[in-house]
Amino acid sequence: MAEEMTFEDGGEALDGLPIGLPEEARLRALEALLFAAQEPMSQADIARHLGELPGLMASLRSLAAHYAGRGINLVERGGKWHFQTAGDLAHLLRREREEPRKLSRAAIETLAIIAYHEPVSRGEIEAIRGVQISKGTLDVLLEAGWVRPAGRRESPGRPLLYATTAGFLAHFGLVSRRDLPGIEDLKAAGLLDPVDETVMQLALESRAEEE
Amino acid sequence: MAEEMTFEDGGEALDGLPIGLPEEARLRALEALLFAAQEPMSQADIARHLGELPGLMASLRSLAAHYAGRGINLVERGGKWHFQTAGDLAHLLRREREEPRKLSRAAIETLAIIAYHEPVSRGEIEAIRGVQISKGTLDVLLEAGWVRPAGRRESPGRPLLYATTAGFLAHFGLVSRRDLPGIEDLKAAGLLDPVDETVMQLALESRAEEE
Amino acid sequence: MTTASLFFEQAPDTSDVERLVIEVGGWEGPLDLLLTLARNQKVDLREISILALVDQYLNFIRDAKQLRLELAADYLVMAAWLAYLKSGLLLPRPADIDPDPEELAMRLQLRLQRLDAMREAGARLMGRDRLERDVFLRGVPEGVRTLRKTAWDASLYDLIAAYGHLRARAEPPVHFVRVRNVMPLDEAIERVGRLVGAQINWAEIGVFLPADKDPAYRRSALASSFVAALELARLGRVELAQDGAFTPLMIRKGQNYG
Repeated sequence: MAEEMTFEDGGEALDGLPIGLPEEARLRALEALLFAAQEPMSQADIARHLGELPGLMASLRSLAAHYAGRGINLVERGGKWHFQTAGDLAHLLRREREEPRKLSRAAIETLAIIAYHEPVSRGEIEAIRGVQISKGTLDVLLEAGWVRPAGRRESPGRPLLYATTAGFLAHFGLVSRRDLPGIEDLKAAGLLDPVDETVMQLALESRAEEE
Repeated sequence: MAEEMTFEDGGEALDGLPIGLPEEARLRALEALLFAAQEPMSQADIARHLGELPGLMASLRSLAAHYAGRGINLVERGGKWHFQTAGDLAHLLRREREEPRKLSRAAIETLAIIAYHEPVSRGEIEAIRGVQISKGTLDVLLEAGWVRPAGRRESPGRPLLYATTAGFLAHFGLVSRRDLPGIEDLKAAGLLDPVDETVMQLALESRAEEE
Repeated sequence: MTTASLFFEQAPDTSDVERLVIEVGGWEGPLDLLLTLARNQKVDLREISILALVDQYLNFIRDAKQLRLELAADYLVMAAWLAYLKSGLLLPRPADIDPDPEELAMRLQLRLQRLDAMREAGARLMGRDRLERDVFLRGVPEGVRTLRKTAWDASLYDLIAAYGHLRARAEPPVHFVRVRNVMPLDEAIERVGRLVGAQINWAEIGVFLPADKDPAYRRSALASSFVAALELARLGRVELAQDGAFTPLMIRKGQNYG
């Protein structure tokens, strides 16, 4: 807990002296703040309460290391930090909790496609799934706060694009999108390449006749 | 974290063997349970989740000891346990942020009139300024702690009077109101010269931008 | 939905497919059906036999028709496309046929792999420790708040300047015109006429200006002297010459003047 700290953002600490709070007091303050917070906090959020702290990242990591293996853990999700219970204790805690929303198969696949391909248009999602997305599917994901509109693609029709949110990372316990299971392998296998129009043709030919 | 534990409520642990979960796992579970709980938990509440645990009190005390001196503490109140942030860090959770703001021209003029003429009624202030004062103007001065109600004038309508405060003197670096420059001083300093309204406005604006 | 999960958990063989015909409504489109059939081959998706897959699909559709199930149009379109693909793959053909059926088969295979990858990714996501299902946030966080307090900013100067301004506004305004040190035109005409009167040769107009330290007065004298020179030239008392714009203005006594 009282480890030596390493200043990452050198400038402010050139003289080798910690600025502001001593490290132990700083960790206590961080701990209290993150414990009390209702929302995960970014480094900027933390600085708003504790002031600018050189080496804040190192302190956060030090605190996270202290809690590793305990019943509660300090985790980073999409650049924001929060405390949560350890995953392996789920069975002890679950009973009085209600299940989070149950997703349809279509919604799960759509969410996976957005997460692995983002930003991605509705047309591209449909091309991968080979079927049109029904009305409610994207709504459910938007409402859950896992998916957000992320601009438009500058191509004919300027289709709206979708991407995942920090809430998505937090919910599924991902530090960042790089953490998505198997994403590197899928990328290497070319399975996440932009959807090629000619590949889409298969679906489009059939769809065109329906419409 | 893996301290040796001492069983205080001997009975259940007479044989010297912990029953059920190993102690470390038990502390983790307790920690997670109390962290996620919606309200403080009694030993009976805890047992409903974790099963009957001999020596539970000792475990709770052990956990409380682990958190003593940290940013969060495990505390017992009326037989119920809960986590709370350390009392001495409460100020971090309710951070007051001072946002400097320039007083409006109406407010500074009103304040000047009160300072030079106190005690003075609202009607008199309006007569000097030649315009009505909005309610917000006096509120701002009252809230800033520079102006206080100072009784009523014994005249028709018994108007409320306003005067400046010690906070006013402190803020403006005055020992007393007599330190305010008099009319002759103002004249000598060129402050009573007829001022072109637009030039005045420009000057105020440029000062505001500088800051 | 139940159809799908049944399939995934049991990895059914072909006999299961027939049982499942009844629940065709549960498929998420023809590609989904194709993928399930492909998985029945129990080989890596990269190694499936497209021809066998096409047969499986076409059989499935035929069976469904026999059972008089309503099949959405896109299932039939896919069947037609697969039948075309099959004939392309089997029949001898010219080398330059476009699109190349082998290429089409490969694309179909890639699409199945992509969908399969995403389906699996979705399952893995759902199986993670999820917030408020497996891991929990603090039950009753105290919350952190930032109370914004306004620090009013005003200096003593602002205060007294405001008061001075108020008082000044209250007094009747009196305007003063400051006396400026200028050379009136009359004086300039008299002066230039007198000085040039003796001047036979060209001289720059500047030499007739008074030597005065006040730059404002020098500017005024220059302007007045220039106008005076024009007036005197009009009367024929002086002559003016200038080579070009902004070059020195030269002046001398009028040659035809007394």
